[in-house]
Amino acid sequence: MNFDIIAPAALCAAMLSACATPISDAEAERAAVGMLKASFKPQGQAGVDRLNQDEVQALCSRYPNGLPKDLAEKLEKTQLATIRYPASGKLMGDWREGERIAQSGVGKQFNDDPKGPSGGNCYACHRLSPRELSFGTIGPSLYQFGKQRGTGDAVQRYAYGKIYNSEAFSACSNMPRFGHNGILTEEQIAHLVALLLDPDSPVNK
Amino acid sequence: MRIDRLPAMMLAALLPCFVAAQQDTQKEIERYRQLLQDGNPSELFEARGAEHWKAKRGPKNTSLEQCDLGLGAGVVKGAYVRLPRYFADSDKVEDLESRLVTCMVALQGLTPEEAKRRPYSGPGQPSMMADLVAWIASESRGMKIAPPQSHPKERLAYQTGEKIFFYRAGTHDFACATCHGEDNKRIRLQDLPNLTNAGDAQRAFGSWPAYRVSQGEVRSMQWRLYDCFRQQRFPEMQFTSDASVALTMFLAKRAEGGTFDAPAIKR
Amino acid sequence: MDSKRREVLKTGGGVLALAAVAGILKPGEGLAQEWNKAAFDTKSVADTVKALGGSGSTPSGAIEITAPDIAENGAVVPIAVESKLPRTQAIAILIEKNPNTLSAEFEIPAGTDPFVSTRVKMAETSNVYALVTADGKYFHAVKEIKVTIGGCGG
Amino acid sequence: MADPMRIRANMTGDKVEVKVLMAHEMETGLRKDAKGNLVPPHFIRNVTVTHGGKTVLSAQWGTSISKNPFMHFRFKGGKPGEKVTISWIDNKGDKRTDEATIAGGS
Repeated sequence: MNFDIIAPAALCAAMLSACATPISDAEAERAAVGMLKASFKPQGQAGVDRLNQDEVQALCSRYPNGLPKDLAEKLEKTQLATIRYPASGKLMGDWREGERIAQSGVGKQFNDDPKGPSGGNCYACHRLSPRELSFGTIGPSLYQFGKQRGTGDAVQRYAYGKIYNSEAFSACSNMPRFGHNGILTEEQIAHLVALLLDPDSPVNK
Repeated sequence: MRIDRLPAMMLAALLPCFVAAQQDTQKEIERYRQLLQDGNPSELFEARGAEHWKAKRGPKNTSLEQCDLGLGAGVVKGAYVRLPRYFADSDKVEDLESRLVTCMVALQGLTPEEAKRRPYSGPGQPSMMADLVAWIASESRGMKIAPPQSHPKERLAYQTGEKIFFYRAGTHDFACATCHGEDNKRIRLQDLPNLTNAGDAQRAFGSWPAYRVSQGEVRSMQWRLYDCFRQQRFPEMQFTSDASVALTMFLAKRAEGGTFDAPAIKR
Repeated sequence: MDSKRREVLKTGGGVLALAAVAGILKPGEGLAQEWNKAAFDTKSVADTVKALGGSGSTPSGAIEITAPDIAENGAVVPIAVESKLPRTQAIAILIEKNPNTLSAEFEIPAGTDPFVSTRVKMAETSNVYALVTADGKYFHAVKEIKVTIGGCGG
Repeated sequence: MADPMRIRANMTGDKVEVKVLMAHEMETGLRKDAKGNLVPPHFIRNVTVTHGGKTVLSAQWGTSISKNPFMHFRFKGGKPGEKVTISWIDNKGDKRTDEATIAGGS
């Protein structure tokens, strides 16, 4: 992806005469933000405030090829501190519920019912149960995730934490921060942990 | 008749050898796509679009036949692959849809709101805009994608479009690049073009507008961006907005040199 | 019944052509309007066969269904049926798990290939039957087509 | 009124290969609109193809034929320059007839 950033410059070299980049990178960033805010309108549950970036979003947008190591470590540390485990201490729910959540892609879109529960849409990016042929590959396969790792406390806490805030473990991950950003409830995340870890879950068959 | 279910059960039993199964799935999806190529209902939309172009409309009771899509008044052939571009009369970079709005206002006397009234079609509700886009795009079939970059505003559009492509926001932290920044990825069973890679960008940009069989409608690039942003959990992208045109410029430029082969037929 | 109906249609077609030449008819008028409501209301393969006039049907290797094993979208599933049975008179497409089983029936007059290709909607993964009437008897082939969930999920 | 069909009729060997696209919603009666109301069924029920006054294919369709239907078949006895006429009528009585000239073969 380095190529992308270089491309306009390479183009300039090739077209010496008429090709000065109109504005600097920082100016382009400001122009893009201004343009975005003028180009969208509130709809349903999605206000234009959704275009405001938090620290993670701003940093990850600025470094599309990956954060420098020091920034990445710092970001992971601050995000790790955001993870809230359930007061009940129960990290594993029902894998059947988890499967339903993993299949559902609704929630938080401007045309979605804001009162209805959101899905996790896990199958969009991950292989889970082998019964589902239609799975994506943006994320790694999670087939036999629990079979390989067991159901120990540490594994449960990792799985819960990763779903709650993926940025805590991998800066600028493509995976949404389901707990941190209020997409899924504590209970829903626990159901997904069960889908991943429960020996009876089809994921581990 | 029950015997016929056996192969399916055997397939299920074999699934743990999932590499083979996955390849079979991909192969069959590819076959599905091949079988659809025979007849593209986009033709029905294109035929309507060609009529709309010639139809007198608006307070000035004028057709769009004198609309300048960038290659001179009334030139449709090859116009799509040279858009977006800068237009002196509007002093803006415009894609096909925004240019059509400009022409409907200038030539036909419509208000911008009237011109943008139904940008996308729905069941039983055809869209004149979508039909026009389908037809005009079809008049560039087989040509090379070549958006101009000579005017400073065209280069600015590219530069800001690139920033928008990588802009992460919303409840899910998604940017365009989340799904379209790496090679050989897919969402569910749909291949995701890496739009930063020339080959993928050429194939992707070169296949829109497209007849979506899942919706039974021809969808334009504006619609493609609108619906991507919806699924990114962004607010609603306004039709022909500056951000949409800048992003289209970025994508068109990434696809430069590719052969335009649209309207295509897709899931 | 089949041959009688074809006779009617033949005559109808002839009349239509003549009338069109004479400029009497507006487009579409005079079109055969017989539609087998009972057959299209059926909810099972067995009932559809009965409603189409058969008492049952026999599996046949001489019927070929060309369709993908997996459909990327259920709204449009391409299906072609070719019969190598002598005196094929009709080809019907049945989708077992759709709300209504019968999707289409094509009458094949002599001189027309016993082949037809179209696109159907499938509500879910299902067996698809090609039911062929040949020499007054009923035969079928079957193929399972899986319908997948696609796209970004919303 | 319904939009025209797109018909291709080409000689392949001694047969005429016909491919047709029809503009039609093919509503099942099971779909809900934006307000949650069921949209009534609206679908093509009969299709008739004639050549030289003779019916070369007739079809009855239900609601599960895809939106903007496509159909492909072959018949013997046609020659380049002759006409193929296709008509459809739907459950509301809307109808459409179009014709195409048979093109020389491949």
